[in-house]
Amino acid sequence: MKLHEYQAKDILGKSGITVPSGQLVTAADQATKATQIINGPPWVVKAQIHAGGRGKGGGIRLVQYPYEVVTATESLLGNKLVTPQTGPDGIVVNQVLIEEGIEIDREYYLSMVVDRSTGCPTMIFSPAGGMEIEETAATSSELILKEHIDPTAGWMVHNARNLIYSLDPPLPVGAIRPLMSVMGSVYKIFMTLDCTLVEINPLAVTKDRKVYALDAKINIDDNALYRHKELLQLDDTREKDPLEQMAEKYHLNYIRLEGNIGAMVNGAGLAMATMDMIKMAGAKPANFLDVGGGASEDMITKGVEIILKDRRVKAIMINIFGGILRCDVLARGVVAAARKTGIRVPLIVRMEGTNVEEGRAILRDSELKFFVARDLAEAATLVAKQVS
Amino acid sequence: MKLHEYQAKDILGKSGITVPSGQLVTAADQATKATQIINGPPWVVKAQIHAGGRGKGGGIRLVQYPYEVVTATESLLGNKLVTPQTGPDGIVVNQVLIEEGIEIDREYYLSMVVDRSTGCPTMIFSPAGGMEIEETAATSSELILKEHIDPTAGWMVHNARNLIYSLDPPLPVGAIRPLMSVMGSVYKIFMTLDCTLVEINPLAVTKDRKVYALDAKINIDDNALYRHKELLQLDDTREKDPLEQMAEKYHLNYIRLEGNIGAMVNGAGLAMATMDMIKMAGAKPANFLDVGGGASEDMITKGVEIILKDRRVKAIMINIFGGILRCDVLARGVVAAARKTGIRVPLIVRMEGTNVEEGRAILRDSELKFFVARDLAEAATLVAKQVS
Amino acid sequence: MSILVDEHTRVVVQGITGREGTFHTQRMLDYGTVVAAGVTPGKGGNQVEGVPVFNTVKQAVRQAGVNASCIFVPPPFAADAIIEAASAGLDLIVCITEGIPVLDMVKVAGFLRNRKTVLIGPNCPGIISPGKTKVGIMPGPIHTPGPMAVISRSGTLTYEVVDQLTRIGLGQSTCIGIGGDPIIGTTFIDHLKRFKQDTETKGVVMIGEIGGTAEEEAADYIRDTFDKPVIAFIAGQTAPPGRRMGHAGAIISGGEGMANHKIKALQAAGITVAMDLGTLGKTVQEVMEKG
Amino acid sequence: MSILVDEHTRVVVQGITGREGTFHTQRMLDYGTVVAAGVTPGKGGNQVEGVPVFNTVKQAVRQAGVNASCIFVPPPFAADAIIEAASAGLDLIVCITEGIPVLDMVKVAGFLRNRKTVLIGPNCPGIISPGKTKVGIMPGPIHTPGPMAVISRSGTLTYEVVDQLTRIGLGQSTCIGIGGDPIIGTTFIDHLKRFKQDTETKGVVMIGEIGGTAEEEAADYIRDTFDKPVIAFIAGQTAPPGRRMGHAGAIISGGEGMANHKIKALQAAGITVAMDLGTLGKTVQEVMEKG
Repeated sequence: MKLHEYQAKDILGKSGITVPSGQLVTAADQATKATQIINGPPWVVKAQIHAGGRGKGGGIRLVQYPYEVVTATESLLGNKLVTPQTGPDGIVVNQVLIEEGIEIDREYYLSMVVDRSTGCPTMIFSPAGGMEIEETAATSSELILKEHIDPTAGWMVHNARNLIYSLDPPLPVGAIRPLMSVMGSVYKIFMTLDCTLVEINPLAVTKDRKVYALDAKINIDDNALYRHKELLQLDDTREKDPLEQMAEKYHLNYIRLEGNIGAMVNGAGLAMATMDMIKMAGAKPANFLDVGGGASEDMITKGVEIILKDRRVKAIMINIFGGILRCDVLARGVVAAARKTGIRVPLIVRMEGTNVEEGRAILRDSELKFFVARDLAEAATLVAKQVS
Repeated sequence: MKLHEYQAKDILGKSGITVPSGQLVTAADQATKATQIINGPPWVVKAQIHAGGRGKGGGIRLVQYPYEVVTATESLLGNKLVTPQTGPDGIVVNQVLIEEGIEIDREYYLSMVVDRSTGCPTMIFSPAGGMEIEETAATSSELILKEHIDPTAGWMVHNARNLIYSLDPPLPVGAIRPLMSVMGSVYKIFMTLDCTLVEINPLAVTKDRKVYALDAKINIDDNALYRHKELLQLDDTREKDPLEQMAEKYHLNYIRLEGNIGAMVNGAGLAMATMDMIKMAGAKPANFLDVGGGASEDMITKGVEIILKDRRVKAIMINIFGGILRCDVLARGVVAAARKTGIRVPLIVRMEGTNVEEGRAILRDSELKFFVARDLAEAATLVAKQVS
Repeated sequence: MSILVDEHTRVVVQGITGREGTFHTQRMLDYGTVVAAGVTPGKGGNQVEGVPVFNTVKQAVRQAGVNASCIFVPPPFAADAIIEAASAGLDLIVCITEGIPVLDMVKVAGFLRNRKTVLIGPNCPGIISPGKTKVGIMPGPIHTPGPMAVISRSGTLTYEVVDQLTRIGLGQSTCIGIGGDPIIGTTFIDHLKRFKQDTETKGVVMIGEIGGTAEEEAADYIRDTFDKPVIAFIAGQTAPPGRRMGHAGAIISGGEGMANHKIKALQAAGITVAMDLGTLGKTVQEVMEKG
Repeated sequence: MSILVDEHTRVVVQGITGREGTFHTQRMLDYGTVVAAGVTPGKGGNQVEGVPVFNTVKQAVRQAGVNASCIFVPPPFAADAIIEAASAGLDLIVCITEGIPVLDMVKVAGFLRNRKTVLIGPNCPGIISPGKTKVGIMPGPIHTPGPMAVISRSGTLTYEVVDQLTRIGLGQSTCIGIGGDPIIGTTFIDHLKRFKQDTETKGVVMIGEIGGTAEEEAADYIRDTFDKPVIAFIAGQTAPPGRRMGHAGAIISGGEGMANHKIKALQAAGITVAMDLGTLGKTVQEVMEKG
């Protein structure tokens, strides 16, 4: 789950990290009032969408006059913002954050993630503030400082010192203590809220050695949301694909893609490999759909329905290697979907494993039209043929 | 630092552990009002002193009528209570806790300490509730269940299960969840408040499967008090020896004993060994006093003064093996004490190590009367001679 | 020979009274696995498929002499189950559970570091030494004893590969699903080291996918020290960046974890990478025949 | 030979700019110890007694090649300093600091378990191999090289004993103050195992005190496996129960930790226990002469 900048800043602020004072507005007529409450000029007007790269897409405006705050807000709200991360369609801006402008002396980058190789929460710190960290990694990786936090010890002050005293040129002395405190808070937020990412970029140091979080990202581990009920209300689903939302409701792993071959597979690895095969056969997958190991007949039915709701889909490939998921359950689910909504496109079925004979019999005995592929290679070829 | 029962129960209660409702009274006329607020009969009237074994000393009274609550309170307040742990002089009772009586179905023992051998916080659980754990250890150690908590993992639910499912006869099913929760809270209190002991004894299970902490002890690690300023106000110093309190103020490790030979030593081990030598020479140490490694001249002076405030002291033995503490600093401190208050008893000095010559010279050049011992053996003999 | 498990493996199933626990206990027993105990707190004294149930792993160790665990408990309790099993001194833990919070696994990984207990998974199908024992949920019948080791981040994709191997007559020494989560108990390299020592194993099939850098690290290890043929397959060449493809660990993020990058690293290390899953079995056969 | 330290030991002093840190850095340098670096956060770039000061232990390792640390930082920061030193990969950490909260040491001990770093202390005088190096605060001149190992929970009491040994001509291989706290990095047994392997060491003087059961455990170990003469001394025969005698670890509690019990256990293991500190040196001499 991704939080918006304003939500992330709210969490940082409550943990004692200094953030610019700001106001969230959802209608342009709230903007004038915001300029009266918030220190300025200058003001910063920031589109609240989940995608990054907002600056490059015109989603962040630095303005000097109250009327500019209003016009900037107006031009953002309700319109689509296209950034390097939104895709060409862009995302509709529903909320705008108006903030006081902070005079920056130096900018840094600070984030916390779990490092997969070491299995440790890892703080990343860089003097290349304001830049995307991937960019810094690609162009000047020596500017990226990492500190692995041993989970058996937790955060300790020397972790902060290892990062701060590696800076060259050094951090202004007056900023050392505030930054240490920010780092400790970031760790605490990360661990307490089950984050997968806490990112402050830029982290600004002012002339008077205050340390500000000027932009912030927080992502939460979906698997841990059950113990953070208070965070659920922060989920802004308006940017999500409606089919993906529907799939989520039925506990199906569905991701919508650009192609025209629907795919239903059990197992994430096999699902990815099936997508790859469709591509190699000359077609394009319309979706990733892993129905998982424990799928019920009903989930299979729902899966077929969701695939078909995507009007671009011209054929469906079902690839099941029965393990926990039995082939007969799959077959029954597909037949039920056909009865319920009809299946308007060719269906290519490839099944192996547990109860495969029963599964094939159920399909055979149904009024369903489908192709049975002997193996994966044939399945892919059959699919490509349907759409060529 | 030791907490009183009522203070410990307050902490347990705030952590979600069920404790009997109760009221602290410091004057007998508050007792009647207490009986009106607190469920009863029966009531339990409990003397609040730091020593254990109160039951055996008559410090805990179970009564049936309000007037008995008052008379029990009256008979305790302001009087000395002698228990197996107070010593023959007893301790004055300044506070009494009046509680609702709970009908007990089963009694258990639950505590948490740091196990020195493994270095792990360790939960101790026993079906022998209400008995001193040392007694159980001596008579039926098989009834003592221990669970070491790996500090790198912290408390986990299976720690509770390992204890609870080792009980034979088993815990009543309905009490399992509440007890698990109590155990988790005890661990949390122990770690959060830097305890050296959290003890609930007895931990009672009622017929309706509620779990009550009927008595509670909490000791706090003195070395960690700097990070628990909120606990400092709970320190009831009225039971402490006044000389020990004075020594504490000057950061001197002083413990008052029963003998008549004052001792001043640097280093705890050497101080204990010096006490042992005094005893072997046929005398008795009046105190333990370790002036420590970093003692200043002023601390030495204060140390001599405190030793002399104990009127039983008939001779003083100073045993210094100069390391960090230089012999000349020691000597100057002793001389200053002599000038300030006079030294009315024979002084035996044994010095070795850093700056020993300067130290001896300072003593020699002072108007102080003292004996210099060539070695430890001679020092002990000299001391014993002074008091025989 | 085989690695980590064999006919002496005595399994405790944690979460044995749950739906999946019971189902797969039956399947393991069918396969010949010695399931000597089950654990479900509060259900001690019962039996599941004839297997005695205990309240704690400690009791299962003491009374049933188990040395390996297979964990089916739900995600919120899985970290506790793993640490309980490790604390009880088990040699091997296979955690099937999918959906464990990442920070729970961070804690588990920290706890297990420098301990003797080997954790496979979580979010994995387990481990099987065909003809000897299986500790996990993979379909037994598709496996057959033989010279190929299989290490995989995936479940069904592995079954697919094993099935192809068996059909063309290439049996397996040991097949391990290391799990699809970002933090897992053991990686490709951990098991490659074991297979290096295993005289029965003549070659390794390594099945990776997008996300992380485990395949790249394995490529380095293989180039530098591994002396048996390795055939690799990487799933997710068409996966878009920034999206979690089913497995919590299958995500391209921060420019890291792309299939192409992994394939290049493996090829640069001299490893044959099968590009077509449909003919992977044949590719393995060709490489093994070359020797 | 000697254990743990010798002329190749390169020491970093953590807290070098503090009063005690500076004082003992000078003393160690005087003794011939290679103090190659100091650490005080924020003071990097300075020098103390000619020793370069760094901001972090990592920098000291990288730039001064240190392999051991001597810690003088105040109690609230000591656990951080120990874990910093261990994380930086040092082989040996000597922590002088007294008054560290017990739960801080619980955390440190948990962190160090199964790691290669050896921690001596806290609340200890350190370690010395006479004539080679000292890492700690003991007065150097009372020591002389020779066959006796000394392991002690105490500080000045150890100096007293060493002084007696030196005066009667019994030099020391290595003397270690393991510390007076309830939770310490290494115990009697840890070092006995090392002294067992050390050919220079012909006998061991073990100085215990009330509190805990470390002496009893050592007695068992010595009886079962240690093959050199051991002479023990236990301080605190007159100590009252329930009182902390200076050292945080010197307390008789719960019927555990009494001097008599320790003495009996040691004697039962065939160990000579000196009852009189004044003549301990002589007792050692007699035992060593008997061989």
